[in-house]
Order: sequence, then C-alpha cells, then structure tokens
Amino acid sequence: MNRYVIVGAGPAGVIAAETLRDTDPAGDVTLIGDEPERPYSRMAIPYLLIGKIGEEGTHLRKAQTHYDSRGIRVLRDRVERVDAGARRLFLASGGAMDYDRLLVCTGSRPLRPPVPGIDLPGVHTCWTLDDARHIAARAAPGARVVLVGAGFVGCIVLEALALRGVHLTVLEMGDRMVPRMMNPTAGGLIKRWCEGRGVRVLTSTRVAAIRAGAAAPLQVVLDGGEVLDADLVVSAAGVAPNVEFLQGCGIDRERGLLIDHHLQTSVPGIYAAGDVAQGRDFSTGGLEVHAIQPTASEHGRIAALNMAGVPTEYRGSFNMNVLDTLGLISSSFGLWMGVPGGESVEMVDAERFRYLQLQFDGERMVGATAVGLTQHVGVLRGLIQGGVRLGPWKAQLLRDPLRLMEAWLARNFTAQAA
Amino acid sequence: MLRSLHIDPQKCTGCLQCEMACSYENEKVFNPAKSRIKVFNFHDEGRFVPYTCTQCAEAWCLHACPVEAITKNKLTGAMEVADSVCVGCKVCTIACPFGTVNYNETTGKVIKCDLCGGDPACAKACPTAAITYVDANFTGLERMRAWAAKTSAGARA
Amino acid sequence: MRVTVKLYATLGAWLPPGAVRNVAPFELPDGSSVAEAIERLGVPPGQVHLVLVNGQFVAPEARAGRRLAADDALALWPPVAGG
Amino acid sequence: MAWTRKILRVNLTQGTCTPEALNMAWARDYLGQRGLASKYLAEEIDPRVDALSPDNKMIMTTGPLTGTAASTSSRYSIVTKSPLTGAIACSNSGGFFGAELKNAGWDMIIFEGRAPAPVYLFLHNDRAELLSAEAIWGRSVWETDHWIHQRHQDPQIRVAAIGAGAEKGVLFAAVVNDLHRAAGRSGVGTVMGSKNLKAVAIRGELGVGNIRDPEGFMKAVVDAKAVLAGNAVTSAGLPTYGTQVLMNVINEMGAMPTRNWREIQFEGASAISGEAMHEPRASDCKPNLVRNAACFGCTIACGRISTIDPSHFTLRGEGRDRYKVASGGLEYEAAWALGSDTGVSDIDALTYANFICNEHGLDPISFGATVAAAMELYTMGVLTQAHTGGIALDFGNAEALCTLAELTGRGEGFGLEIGLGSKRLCARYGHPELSMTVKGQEFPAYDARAIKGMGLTYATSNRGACHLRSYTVASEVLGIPVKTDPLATEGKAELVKAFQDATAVVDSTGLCVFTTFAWTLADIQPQVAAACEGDWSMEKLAEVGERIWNLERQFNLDAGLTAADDTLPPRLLKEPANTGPAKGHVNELDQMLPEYYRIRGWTEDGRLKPDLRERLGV
Repeated sequence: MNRYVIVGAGPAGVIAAETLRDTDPAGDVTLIGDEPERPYSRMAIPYLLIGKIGEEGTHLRKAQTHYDSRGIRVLRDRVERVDAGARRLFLASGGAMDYDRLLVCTGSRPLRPPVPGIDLPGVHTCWTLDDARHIAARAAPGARVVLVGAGFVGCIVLEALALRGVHLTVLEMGDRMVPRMMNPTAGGLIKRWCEGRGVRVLTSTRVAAIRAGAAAPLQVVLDGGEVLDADLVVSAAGVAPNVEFLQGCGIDRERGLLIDHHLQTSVPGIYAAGDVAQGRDFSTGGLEVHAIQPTASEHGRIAALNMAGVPTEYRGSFNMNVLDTLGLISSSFGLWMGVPGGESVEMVDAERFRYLQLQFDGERMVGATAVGLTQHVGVLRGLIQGGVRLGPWKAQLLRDPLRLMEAWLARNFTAQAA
Repeated sequence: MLRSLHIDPQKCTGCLQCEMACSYENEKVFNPAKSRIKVFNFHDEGRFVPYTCTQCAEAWCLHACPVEAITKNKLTGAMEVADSVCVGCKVCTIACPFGTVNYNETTGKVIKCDLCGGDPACAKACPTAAITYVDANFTGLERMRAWAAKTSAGARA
Repeated sequence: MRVTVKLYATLGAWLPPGAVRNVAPFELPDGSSVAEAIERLGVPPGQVHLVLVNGQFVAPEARAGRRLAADDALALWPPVAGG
Repeated sequence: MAWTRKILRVNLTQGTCTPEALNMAWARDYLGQRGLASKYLAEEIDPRVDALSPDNKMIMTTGPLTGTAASTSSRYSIVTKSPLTGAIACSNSGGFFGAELKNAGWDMIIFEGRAPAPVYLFLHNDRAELLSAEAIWGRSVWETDHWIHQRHQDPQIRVAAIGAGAEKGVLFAAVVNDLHRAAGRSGVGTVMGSKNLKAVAIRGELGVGNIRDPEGFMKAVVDAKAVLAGNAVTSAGLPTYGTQVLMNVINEMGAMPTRNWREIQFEGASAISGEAMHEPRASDCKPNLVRNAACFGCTIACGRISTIDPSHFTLRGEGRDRYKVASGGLEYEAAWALGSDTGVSDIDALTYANFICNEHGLDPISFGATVAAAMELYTMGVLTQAHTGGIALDFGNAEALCTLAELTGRGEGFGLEIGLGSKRLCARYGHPELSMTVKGQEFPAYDARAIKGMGLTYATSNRGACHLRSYTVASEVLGIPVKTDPLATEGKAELVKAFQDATAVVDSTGLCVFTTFAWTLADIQPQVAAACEGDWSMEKLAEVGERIWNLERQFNLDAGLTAADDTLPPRLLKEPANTGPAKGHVNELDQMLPEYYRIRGWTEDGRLKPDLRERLGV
C-alpha cells in the first residue's frame, strides 16, 4: 500500500488528494494543513470581506464529511522538516510520518516590504481567513485605508475594500496598475475607472515609512513627502514560496521548487504543485511560477496521477488572470506582452472602458489582454493554448479583433462538425 | 442513457429562437444577450453556427472553481453552477477554452448551459432540428470531446 | 397525344426525362384528364395544390373531369405562396 | 404589457434625446408599430407638411410582440410622410434591428427636425447619443455599417442606414438594416436623409420581459409555431424557394407585368425564378442560392442568401470583392421589377442589381419599375443617349440596368433622374400615362388586368401602389384562405377590405405578414392577448384594423389627396392584356371602387362618414 502525504491544504492539495483516492483506491492519503479552518480558497476571501459569502462559503469542499467519506485523512499540523533520504517528515506537534510519495503544495505567503513601521498594529496583509477577520474589523464604512500594492492580489483586495465603503488610497511602485498583467493602456484604463469611483490611485509611488499618528492611528509617509492618515494599512506587495521546511532536502529551486514534466522535484518521490512550484510554462517552454487557481488545480491533478503510478506528462501551465476592479472586468492570457517579431492588434474604446489586444506569432495567437469584455473571453485560452492555426482568420482578427468566437468556430468547431 | 446537445450548423437559419428559449427558461426574459447558447453569424459565407457548452469531459470550469460552485449532474452529465455557492470570481470564464462560461453582471454570478436539467429549451425551440438532444454516443459529441482532449493542458496518460 | 407538363418547386422531383427548367413534353392517351395526367406523372395527388391548364385554374374537384387536349400546358405546384 | 412603454424622442435640430412614456390610451386603440406610430404621426405633424422639411417626423417603431419568442417577431416599421407619394408612409422591415431596438428597452424612436450636420444615433440600452456622421456622409449603407462596427467595436450592434442616393434626394430611397433587410417603400430613406440622419446603431441587452401572462404566452407561441411547421407553405415552400416561388406561378397564369406593363407574360421568367436560383451554374457548379436565412425569431426562414456567378461581368475589374461574398438574394418583387419589368433575364445581373439596391439603400421595386418606364421612353425615342449619358436603355439590357443601379444608388448622373421615380420621370418627358404608379408609387409584380382584386388593392392602398396592404393574390391565385376567381370583380371590394384591415393588425403586432399564409387572426390573437394588457379579443382586433386603415385614410385626405387619387394608370384600365387567360381583359376598377367606398362607410367621394369617424374615434 502506497503512503501519500500532501503538505498544504489549498486547491492543489485537495484536488491531489481526491485524484489519488480515485486513482489508487488502496493508497493511504494524508492531507496536512497548518491553518485551523477546513481547507478553503484564498480566492474567495475578497467575497467574504464584502459579505457576499460567509466563511463556509470559502471552503473548497462544502460537505462536512467530504474528506472522511473518501478516506482522506486531514491533519491540522505544520511540517517542520523533511528527511528526503528516509522519506520521513516531522510535524510541529511532535510526531513523524513516513511517506512513499510526498506532494508539496504549501503555496506562498505575503512578503512584508522592508518599510519602517510595517509591523505596527493596524498594518495587515490580506492572505488568510484570519487576516480577513482583522481587516473586516478595521475597514468600517468611512475608515481611511491605504492599500500598498496594486498588483493582482492588491486589486482583488481593492475591490473588496472599496465595496465596504472606506476612503481608499492605493499605492503602486510600478508606473501603472496591475503591471504584470496589463500593458500601459489597459492599466491606465483600470486606473481611470477606479479613480472615477472615488479611489485615489498613486502609481510610481513608494512608501517611505509607516508610523503611529496623532490625528489617525497610522500615517503613511510617501517617497515624495506626502503623508496619508490611515485607520488601516493593507500590504499586498508580493509573495514568497513556503519552502523553509524543505531545507536540507536538496530540492533545486529558483523562485519556486523546480519541477519536471511529471511535476516531480529534483528529489525522487517529492512532487510539487501550485504556487510553490516553478513548472513548465505552456507559452514560453521555460519554468515559471503561475500563482493562479487553474494552474493549482491542474498541477494537483497531474502530480497525483504521476504519484499514483499513472505517468502523465504535463504540457505546461497557461498564464492567465481575470480581475474585477469595481465592476470593470479585465483578463490577460499567455504572452500578452507579445513576442519578438510577432504581430499585434489593439482595439481601444476608452470612452466605454473597453479594450482588447491580441498578440500573434505567425498564424497563431500567443497572448491577449481584454478590459471591459466578459462574454466568451475563455476562447482566448482556447485559441492560444490550442495553438489554433488561424489561416485567413488572422487577417480577419487583425481587422476586427472581437470576432474571436467566429475565428475559433471557423478554425475548429465547424471543421470538426461538418 | 446519457444524452447531449447535438448541433448541426448546416441546418441553422440564424433565427435565434434558441437564444430566446434559453434566456426565457433561465432568466425569465427574452434576451439573446443573456442566452447560454449563441448563434454566430458568418455573414459573408451565409453560415450560422449555434454554439454552447459541450459538457466536456475535462470540465475546465469545474476544476477551476475555487469554491466547488460547479458540479457535475450525474443524471444529465451537465456541469451546473450553483448560484448560492458561486462567488463571481470569474476564473471559470477564462478557464473554459471554449468561451462558453460567461459572467452575468446583473447577478454577479456566472452562467453556463446546464441542459435545462435534462430537457433543453433550445432544442425544443429550434424549428429546423439544427439543435437536437440526442444519445451521447452519437458521433458529434465524441469528436468534440476528442478535440477538447487535444487541447488539454495535461495530456492523456 | 403530347402535352407540355410543368412541375414546379418540390414537384420538380417528378419531372419526366428531357425536362428543361421545370418544363417537359409528356405523352398521354388522348382525352386524358388532369387527374389521370397527375397519376401518370407519379406525383402524389396530396402534394398537388395548384393546377393550371394553359394558365387557367382547375379546382381540385374538377381535376377528374377536366380533359386535356394536345399541346395543352399542364402546370402543377405544391402549396406555395410568396410576395 | 409587452410594450416597453418607453419612447425615445430625438430632436435632431436641438441635438437632444429625451425619453418619454408611451401613450397607453393610444396603445389600447392602435396596438403598436404601424397603427400606433401612425397615430403619433397624425397627432404630431400637419399632414400638409413638405415631407422633406424639418417639420416632418420619422418614427421607427416596434410592435408589442417584436423581440419576443413569437415566430417572426423581428418586425419594425418606419412611419413618416412620404416624399414619393405625399401620403402616409409605413415601411416594414425584418432582420434583427427591430428586435435590438426593443431589447434596448424602447417601443419607438421619434425623430424630429433636421440635424445641422450629418449625425447618427447610437443607442446602447438607456444611453442615446447623436454622434457625427461627417466621415460617412456620402458613403453606402454597407460602408456605413462597416464603419460603425469598426468605430464601436461590437459585432453585436445592429445598424439601419441610408446610402448616398437618399442624401441626394432619390425619392425611393430605403432604410436598410442588417445589410440587406429594408424598410423599402415610399422613400422613408429619403426622409431620413433630409434630416441629416445617416444611421441608427443599436445594442440592446435589456431583453423583453414584461409579458402579461408568460405561461399563456409561451403556450400560444408554441401552438402558433406548430401551425407554421404544419403548413406546407410556411414549412417547405417558403424556406426552400423563398418568395421567388411565385415567379413561375404568376407568369404561367398570365399576370406577370412585363416591359413596363406592355405585356403580361415574360419569356425569361423561368430563368430568374426561385427554381433557377437552385440550379448549379456552369462556371463554378454552385447555385445562386447559398442558403435560406431567418430574420429574428422567424421559424419560416424565407430569406435568400445568394452569390453572383464569379465569371459574371459584374464581378470583373477592381474593387469588386464586396460583391463576391454571399449576401441578400432576390425576392420575388425585386426579381420582377429588376427583371421582368425591364425585360432582363440574367439572374446574376439581377442579383447584382439587388446587392446594389441593398448596398445603397434603394427600393428595388420602384427602382426597377422606373428603369422600365425609362426604357419605354427610350424605345419611343423620347429619351436618348444624350439624356442617359450614353447608356443604351433598351429593354433587356442587363448592363444598363446594373449601371443605372450604381448611378442611382450613388445619386449621380442620369441616376438622379431615375431617382425621381416613374411618375415624375414620365411627366418630365411628357408621357405621364406611361408611369405605372398609383399616388406616385410604383406597382409591385401582379398585373391588375389578370388579378382584378389587386387593381382595387393598388388604387385604394394608403401608401400608393402596393401589394402588402391587401394581398388578395393569396385568395385569387393561391387559394389562401379560399380560392376566388382572379378575373371576377364580384366580391373583391369585400375581400380587399377584409385583407386591408387584417393586414393592418398584423403590421401592428411586430409579426410578419408572411405568417398569414398559414395563420389567420385567430392564431395571432392568443399571442397578442397573452402578451398585452387589455382587451385583445378577435372583435377588438378587427376594430383596431379598421381604425388604423381609416386613420391612414384621414391623414391622406388631410394631406390633400382625394378620391381622384384612388385610380390606376390608363394602361390597366384601357389596354387589354395581350396573352394568357386574361387576354382581352382590362381592370374594371369602376365596378369595384364604389362598392368598396360603400362597405368602408365612406362617402361617394371617398371621405369618412361622421358616424364611422365617431365609431372608430378617428
């Protein structure tokens, strides 16, 4: 009987556990998470903050008996250390556990930027359910809130904070909002949209210091000298992988744990999945960390198949994101920044906050960004990840980029069905 | 016996009865903009192509959902969105490579074809049998699924 | 006798050999009625809606009684309408 | 309900777009679309106003069933005073534009005044904007459609637009929506041009939801769809052959006006018929017809999508790409006017001329008929190549037809004279008797010497010569609902009145009149009654139809038309048909018209009697 241990109870871990159970019914499956709640999704936290769901709404699996009934052992514990040679791990609670296959999907944690005052009371990251509870307590309607970081995570938090009715100022070091997902035009549109809804957005702005204030509990000092009063500061300034417990295992890593085509790390028997893993990128062929839900779930599934002895090659994760900033919905796919020698087309409707840009390499689409478009956007993934040869439809899309579905259908579906 | 929607674009006249039936069944309004099935118009070729979710085996939407709002109906085989669970994060809308899961800004939830619980309104409304609800072994579905598998991020074993 | 038959729209499927643009010569025993001509053409009578002989309307109940003469033009349609 | 109960009033002079509530009292009396918009027009303008002055108004209007799941729920109408006839105009169109207007939340748009510079209306749900159309002024409908889609980057936008001919005063300019669906007759496009309004672009995402009894409505809709599906005409004939199935029927029975109505049968009819559209051609082995296509909600799908033979002369040369694709194909009336009436039997030339009429926004009936009149004048030597700019206007000259379509569409050269319409052209050259028109509008494709009821239909039609006001062909030729003798005059007055009133109701629902090849009002009534608040019994509908007809009549009388305008050209009254079953026949209008006035409750000079006015509230 194989003993499988999964460290990390996020989406990758839960899906891996379920896949292992389905694939190897006789195997012993243990899922270890260090947070007190039942496995939940961080993606859902913003919706918890705005009261759209309760805490149970964040749970990855709703049925109380979900794990028990499948024979998945869920441990609330922290793994302190792994002895890869002995295939044994040591728990914070004192015990040790042997495994045949280990899956690391411990995700990442928010970085605390090296800013004086970052540890003051009232300065929070927004990462865990516990963080959410603290933020909810301080972010009452009318409260002055400074959000540090307008990246993807920052923007998701932004939405939730603004909807709570706080006075919100957003600070971003980059020259635009969501700089790693949006080009200047798209980022600019999002900024203008947010400003139009009462959010103050300062780009190309750094925090010099945070200090306790007199008129307000906190004061945020900007690099230009301006001082902002705040009741709450939320920091969303990047993340780092949770890999310290693997010290000494000898796993190769860069920004995350490097994994091969079968999602195994450089140490046999140890696999990695989700935000902690730096795996094959479909678009570039290189190894990247894609900290997104779909990658986590695909990683989890495929890692589990391989662990259970069903060799399954991973074709690479696909970089994509969707973001809702106060009702303006944007998404990005693949190599949205384009490739050398590629062609592109751009549709800008600034008045109505609609934007679409497509990137091509030869007759294939390789990346895209969309703002203000919500219908059929998934087909961008299909076109890009499917490597669809566009033929005459490339010229059509260069003229009329919104005819994405028609391009898809013309080059796939009808050819199949006809 | 599992049944599935079968679409024959050759028979479609572009009347949009399917879109109205769908929006009426699901949203209680005649509104093609809220339909889960969509007829695409290739005007210059004189061709109309109805298109909706194939309930694909990969179920990209289901796996992408962070809160288990999308589940498979074992009777119909349809991936269904539970409105009470969906938080509106839209990840499924970008995860579905067929573009058939869409965000509904009015409700703040996503919508997709759920085969109307096993009695699809679009098929009933179609005047030319371009959309039929047939035995899933009928060839078309398998072809579509084969294609879906080809695009799979994780290749088959 | 030889008449001209004109079978239009979906009735074109029953045109005898030698038809050009829905029109064909057709041999009939002398004195055949419209109904007999329709039968000889093999067109299911239920599908014949509009009958014109030399452009003149022949009502369904008159088909059996209306005799054709040589060189008559017998034109048949299924139910059609337009505008 | 079913009505959105909202009207958009667009004052082009002021540049304002103002929502207002629909007058529900009028809606209860006139139902919607044709009836209701005619009521608005009659109440809001002086019938004697110059049709092309800013004081005329133009109403784009839907019916209560437009945009619903009812079959053929695509229809919208444009109601205005016609510059061609001086009478009230109501032109009805399908496609997708009307349903989009309803989906954007509006029952109708009333355009008033004249914009100081070319504009187009962009309507996205509640948001209405008048935007500059300077960049597309002078361009074709197809170019305008493309430009608007590029500008707004939304493939779902539906556009109705006019071409350059309308801007330059071609009197039979159409408003074309969805590239090849047209509010074609009576010069409604010319009115739009006179207002400096190039196009209306709509995106509607609100839907149509306010149905009085949704369950009852869906049941009525399903029942009515089943009737269409069970009827051979609406389930097989029309989808397969389109309206063009009539070409051989009407020619065989000798009612096919040919060469400006000098003859009554066309030797080339079979070559331009619906059957011919299915025949593979030599050059590429493909037929003219690509497929049939439906308007919004239509379970009949009679629309034609066609291509031109790639080897045809119209596709040779530079800049022809846009004609090499599939687009709206020939309808019967267009094939007749462009073909039989001009003596042209080249189906590709007709398809091309039809494309051009769609591209530039021309009514192909009035255009073809005016060319036919010009050809007769040319044959007589009255018109010469000095007049036509070197075009040899012989009957049957396909190249001349195509060239004139281009010139008229662009409003250039001799095309501007064709653009006057047959009545003014013939009068200008001293032969008013050769104009085949009533009230200045050209005839459609049924010779009134061979189908007598159509003579009365044409003479009394409130928008000038027209088949769509009382299509007695259905009865006199096709036996729908019962067969009547086309060569008899007895009973035709009653038949015409019945068709006129019933058609006025259908035109006011949002549904297509082609349904009536299978439906009667008894199939339509349950759909209206379930959708709309109020009493919509059969009796009420009959009364509404009669009220609409009389309102239109009163408008025309107030505009200065009289009983003297209820007549036919001398050719139909005095020159006997020369072949076919109708050989020797003229139209005996004088035998039918007095009886018609009598059963209408009108005076001998065709005016509404006081008790009728009181009963109908007109």
